[in-house]
Amino acid sequence: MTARTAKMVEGAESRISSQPTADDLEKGSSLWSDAWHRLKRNRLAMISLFIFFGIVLFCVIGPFFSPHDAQEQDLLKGALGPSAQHWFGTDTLGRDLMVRTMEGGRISLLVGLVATLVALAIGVIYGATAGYLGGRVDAVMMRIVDTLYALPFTIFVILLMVAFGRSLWLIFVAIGAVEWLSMARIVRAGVIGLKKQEFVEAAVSLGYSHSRIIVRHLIPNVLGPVIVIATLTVPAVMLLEAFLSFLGLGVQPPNASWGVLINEGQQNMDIYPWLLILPAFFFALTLFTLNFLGDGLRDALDPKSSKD
Amino acid sequence: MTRFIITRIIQGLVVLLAIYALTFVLVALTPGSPFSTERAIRPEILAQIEAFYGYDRPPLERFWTSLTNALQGEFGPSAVYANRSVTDIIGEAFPVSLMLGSISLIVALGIGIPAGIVAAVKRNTWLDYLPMSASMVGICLPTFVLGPILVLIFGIGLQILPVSGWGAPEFIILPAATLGLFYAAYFARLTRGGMLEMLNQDFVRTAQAKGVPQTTIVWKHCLKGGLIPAITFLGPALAGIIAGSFVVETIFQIPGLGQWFVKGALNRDDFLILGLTVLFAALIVMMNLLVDIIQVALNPRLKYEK
Amino acid sequence: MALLDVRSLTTSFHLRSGIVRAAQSIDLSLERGETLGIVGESGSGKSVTCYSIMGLIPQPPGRIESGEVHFDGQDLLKLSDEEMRQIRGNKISMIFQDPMTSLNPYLRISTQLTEAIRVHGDVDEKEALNRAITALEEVGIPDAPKRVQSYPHEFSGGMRQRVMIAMALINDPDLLIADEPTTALDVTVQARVLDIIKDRQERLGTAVILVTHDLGVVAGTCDRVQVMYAGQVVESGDTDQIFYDPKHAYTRSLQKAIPSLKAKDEVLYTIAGTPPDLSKSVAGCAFYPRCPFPKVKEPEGPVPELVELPDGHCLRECGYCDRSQPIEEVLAQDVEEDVQ
Amino acid sequence: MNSSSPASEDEFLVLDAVSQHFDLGKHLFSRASKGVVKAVNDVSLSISKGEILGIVGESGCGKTTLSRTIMQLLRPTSGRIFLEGNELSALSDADIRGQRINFQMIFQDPYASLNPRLTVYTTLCEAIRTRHPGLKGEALRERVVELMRTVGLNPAQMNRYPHEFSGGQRQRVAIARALAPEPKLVIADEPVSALDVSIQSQILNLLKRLSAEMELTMIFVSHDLSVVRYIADRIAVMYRGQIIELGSAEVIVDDPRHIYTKALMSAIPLPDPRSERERERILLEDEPSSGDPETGVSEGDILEEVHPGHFVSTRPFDRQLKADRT
Repeated sequence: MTARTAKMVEGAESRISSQPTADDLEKGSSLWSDAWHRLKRNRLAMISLFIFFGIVLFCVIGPFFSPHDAQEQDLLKGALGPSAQHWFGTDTLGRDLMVRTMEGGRISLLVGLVATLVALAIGVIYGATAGYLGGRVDAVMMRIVDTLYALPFTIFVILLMVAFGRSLWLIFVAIGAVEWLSMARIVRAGVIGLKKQEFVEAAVSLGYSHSRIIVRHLIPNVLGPVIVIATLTVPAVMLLEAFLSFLGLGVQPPNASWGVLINEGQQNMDIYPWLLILPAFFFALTLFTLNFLGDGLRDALDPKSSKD
Repeated sequence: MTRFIITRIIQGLVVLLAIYALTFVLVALTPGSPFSTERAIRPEILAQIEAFYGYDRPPLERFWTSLTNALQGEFGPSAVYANRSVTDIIGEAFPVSLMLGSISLIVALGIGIPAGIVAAVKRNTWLDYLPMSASMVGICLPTFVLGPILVLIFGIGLQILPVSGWGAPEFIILPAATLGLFYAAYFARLTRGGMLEMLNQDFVRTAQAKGVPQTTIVWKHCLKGGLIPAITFLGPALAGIIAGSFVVETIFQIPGLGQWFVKGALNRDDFLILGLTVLFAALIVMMNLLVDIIQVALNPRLKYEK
Repeated sequence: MALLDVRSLTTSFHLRSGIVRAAQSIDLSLERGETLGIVGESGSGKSVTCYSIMGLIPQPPGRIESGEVHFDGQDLLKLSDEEMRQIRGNKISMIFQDPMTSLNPYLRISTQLTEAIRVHGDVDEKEALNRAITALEEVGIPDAPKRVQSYPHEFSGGMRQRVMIAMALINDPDLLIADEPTTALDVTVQARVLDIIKDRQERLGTAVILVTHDLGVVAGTCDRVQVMYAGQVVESGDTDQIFYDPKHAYTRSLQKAIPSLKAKDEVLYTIAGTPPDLSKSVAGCAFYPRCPFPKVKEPEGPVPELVELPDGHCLRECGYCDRSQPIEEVLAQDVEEDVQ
Repeated sequence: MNSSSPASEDEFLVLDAVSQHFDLGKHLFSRASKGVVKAVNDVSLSISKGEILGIVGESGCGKTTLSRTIMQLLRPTSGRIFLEGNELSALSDADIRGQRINFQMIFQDPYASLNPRLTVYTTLCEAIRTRHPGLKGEALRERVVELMRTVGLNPAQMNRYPHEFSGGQRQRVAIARALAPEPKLVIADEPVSALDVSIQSQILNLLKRLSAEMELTMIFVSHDLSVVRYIADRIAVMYRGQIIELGSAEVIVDDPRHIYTKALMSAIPLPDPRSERERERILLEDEPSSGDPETGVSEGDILEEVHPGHFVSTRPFDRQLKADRT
């Protein structure tokens, strides 16, 4: 529904659920439950949600059920195609590709999750501070973000990895430190929008404390966009990690992430194409589901902003 | 307007200086020196080499020398590739990367923006669903996945395009497609969003009420505003294409700056890293400046304020 | 023959949450040079009616289900998109509620005005510009030759609405549809803008449909009035009939429920409840649940037809309530009564 | 000439030369000030207990800024505000917070003034507890039910969320929330202008009844003189940050003295075709459009009392009568 149609039928729309029905205590439906209902109706997003959980289970629990070990090498079985014994085949060192894909997925997903949390923490605190304080502090803080936005960040992550060694922890922090920018912008915009809302002014007029206003009136209302951007940050983070790993600057052997597997696969793809295709498929599928889920969440949590 | 441009140029120079300093610090913080990693060298020879490259001086002095040299376009010798100066390497590899980068950007804009416009105008028809589904796939296929897949299909499978190398025009097709298509997907989504926002504005209804034909509404009334999100993304897109070139040049064995940067990073080639980082940063800063100017030129309201 | 003759026009919006019947079986007619006021609250279908006439209903989700719109001998609903486009802005023009968003912020006023001329006639740029300047002068914009080169954000709200009027009237249309043209403006500015519309109308002989929620605006500007409620016309007649001899329960209640400067008595009556949900079908009478008159029987069956009385006063006459008492006696004076 | 200030110290609410100025900041290079907007300029007023004061004016006249200043949502740039002799403008932010239960506000937009994530019950409980922190359980619930009944809401709907109500009902919730701390002063900022005409009268009558029953003092801010005239005992007309005329509602409507009030009055459309046809309109020249924000009505002597209780500004007025047609 376009904004204009919304305007035309506005009276009717807003009244749809407004008729008093029963005298006994009615149960209200919160915005969260409404959003959940909307999300459930979005078939694409729900399918993505199921596939994503499937991939997570596959990677997290999968290795326990596999007869093979990710490190177990057998050069004699080097680079065999998919078979009954090795469903995904083996790599050039004879390692079972399915277990390696699972364990690579663990690391990729872990990086995605942890680095997003790092970005979330920095972004929310920074953005909320700028938005809540406003004025000159806000202007300076956002100018900094604008300047940082214009920087070649990937290059800095590479330099950081070079300078401080290639540990998993550094990957979390380095990527998190890059991805917080859009988060901060969105949180700030949300907080500023909310601050102008009359219900926040009403809360001030009622003499509520700062902490009460923040916890009860600001945070729950800015949570929607934060959930959406966090969902969309996970694939962005995974992309960056895979990029680093592909260049040999990310996760180091014997650990592997999907990026490492794709790199290994690409080196021998003319002879052993499954080594590239299978990890790449899981990686792309994960990004796919997360992006669709993020879009679905945006439509569900903020129906007005949906683009169509 | 001129004042605005001058302010932005000064800001850009400050940013570049900061980047130079930051890169210098990061490189200097890296444990050891570029020469300690190789085979065992006798300490006195190592000291000689380090003295040759100026590594025996205090850091601040080194920074000053390197900065003044850099301002004269001299980034020092490559520490790993003996007898090659960083400036030589840039002079040789930059045209290659520039060619690859600009063709990729043209691919990205040339496919992304028209696709986004069509999708927005033909909203909720197959002309919307098809490009948008394609762009969703594109966003999930980063360069290091798309590149090998394209090679697999066109290079190894169909054997119609070369797998790697550089020189003739056919060599550029796969790398440029790899780099460009990913950003074409982004531009398509941004353009669609921007155009839809414009098409939903009240002034479009006014134009319709005046009897303005739909094509004029799209081109004359909506395009300027609708392109703003895509134009804003030009800066990040250039940064992304530079980063992507690291991957693409590695996959396709292209002798561009990206490959040199990766080699430099893996081998701790300090001067090379420093020189290339500053070059990349300068390109991005210039692109951002251009974006700012285009934005002000497109939006009369901003023009009025500046 | 009437300039505009709309017969049983029905427009609905097919949304995920249901079908919203925004305008139901609308009849209206308008002579050349006449001013018709359409009054109603938000969601009463008054804007949807105008957009349907203009062919500006976004489809989907909107759909014109049935009806005829005869304008100057043609049924507009049967025209092709291209034929309709040639009528819009040329024979029928429209101005909108919010002057701040109705002009394109990216284009100069001159571009937007000359465009209106040039899409409908083979006029060269220079002559179009001269006509644009004249049009601005006619709506009282000072220093028009210079101001025509400005961008919309350099004008105040009232000035922008004047530009909109100039643009709408630039091709000397037969019909001007004004959708809440002064709602977003201050009262003093509103008075000026209404004066300008009236003045231009008198000189050009344009027929005007003025859509508003403000009975005061109607009283001062319109020859005839059509009252809408819940997507239907409930009553229509000439202005004096509607104001001094209202017949429908809604019109009568509404007049008692608006505060007036002149009303000396201190009583403001209220209409209980809220307008109905248009996505649910209504039996009998849409106003029945809120009607203050004693209810005689349960409403059922289709909504009664609009009946024309001998003096031209039209009314949707229903027999579900007893309207013999004066309105003052039946209307609620206090709020509590509408709770249960 | 009986010139006196309309403010007297012992009244319920007293504004003494209250101003609210906004600094537009400085230019980047020249460091010259971009100017000061005098949104409220030197306003003195007093309101007695139980009275309803209407404030009317067109957009940008400062009426909303004035109400937010009285509410201490904006602290005045200069001037003093007393509530029952207590100088609010002198209190620290923390002390103000303790005082807020005594003065409450009803906002314009019922769609924005309620937290969409809280049920009516939670919203009202929070507000009730500001006055009675210890109240809980059944007693608290009873108070919520009572409040909802008072404003004409069905208590069975207390667990609903704001978006499940219509605009008029939401405004009732907002009124209930403002009444929950048992305030002495309520400021209603355009409380009916976002509502449909048939709903407006419901809310107007509710406010009028509540103020009578609870002996509330109310400031009713609106751009609509007809609405203000219906509800207010006295009316203050604001123009460019200042009060230009003040008097009882009847006097302002029937015998306006200031040229701006007259023009405003004559521009209001009457729902009466015959008198509309006959009335004469007083037209003012357009406001200088791209005016310097600093030019307000020039400073000068304040209000002159033309009749007992009827004050008119003596400051020179910067807009001319429009010469042409009436």
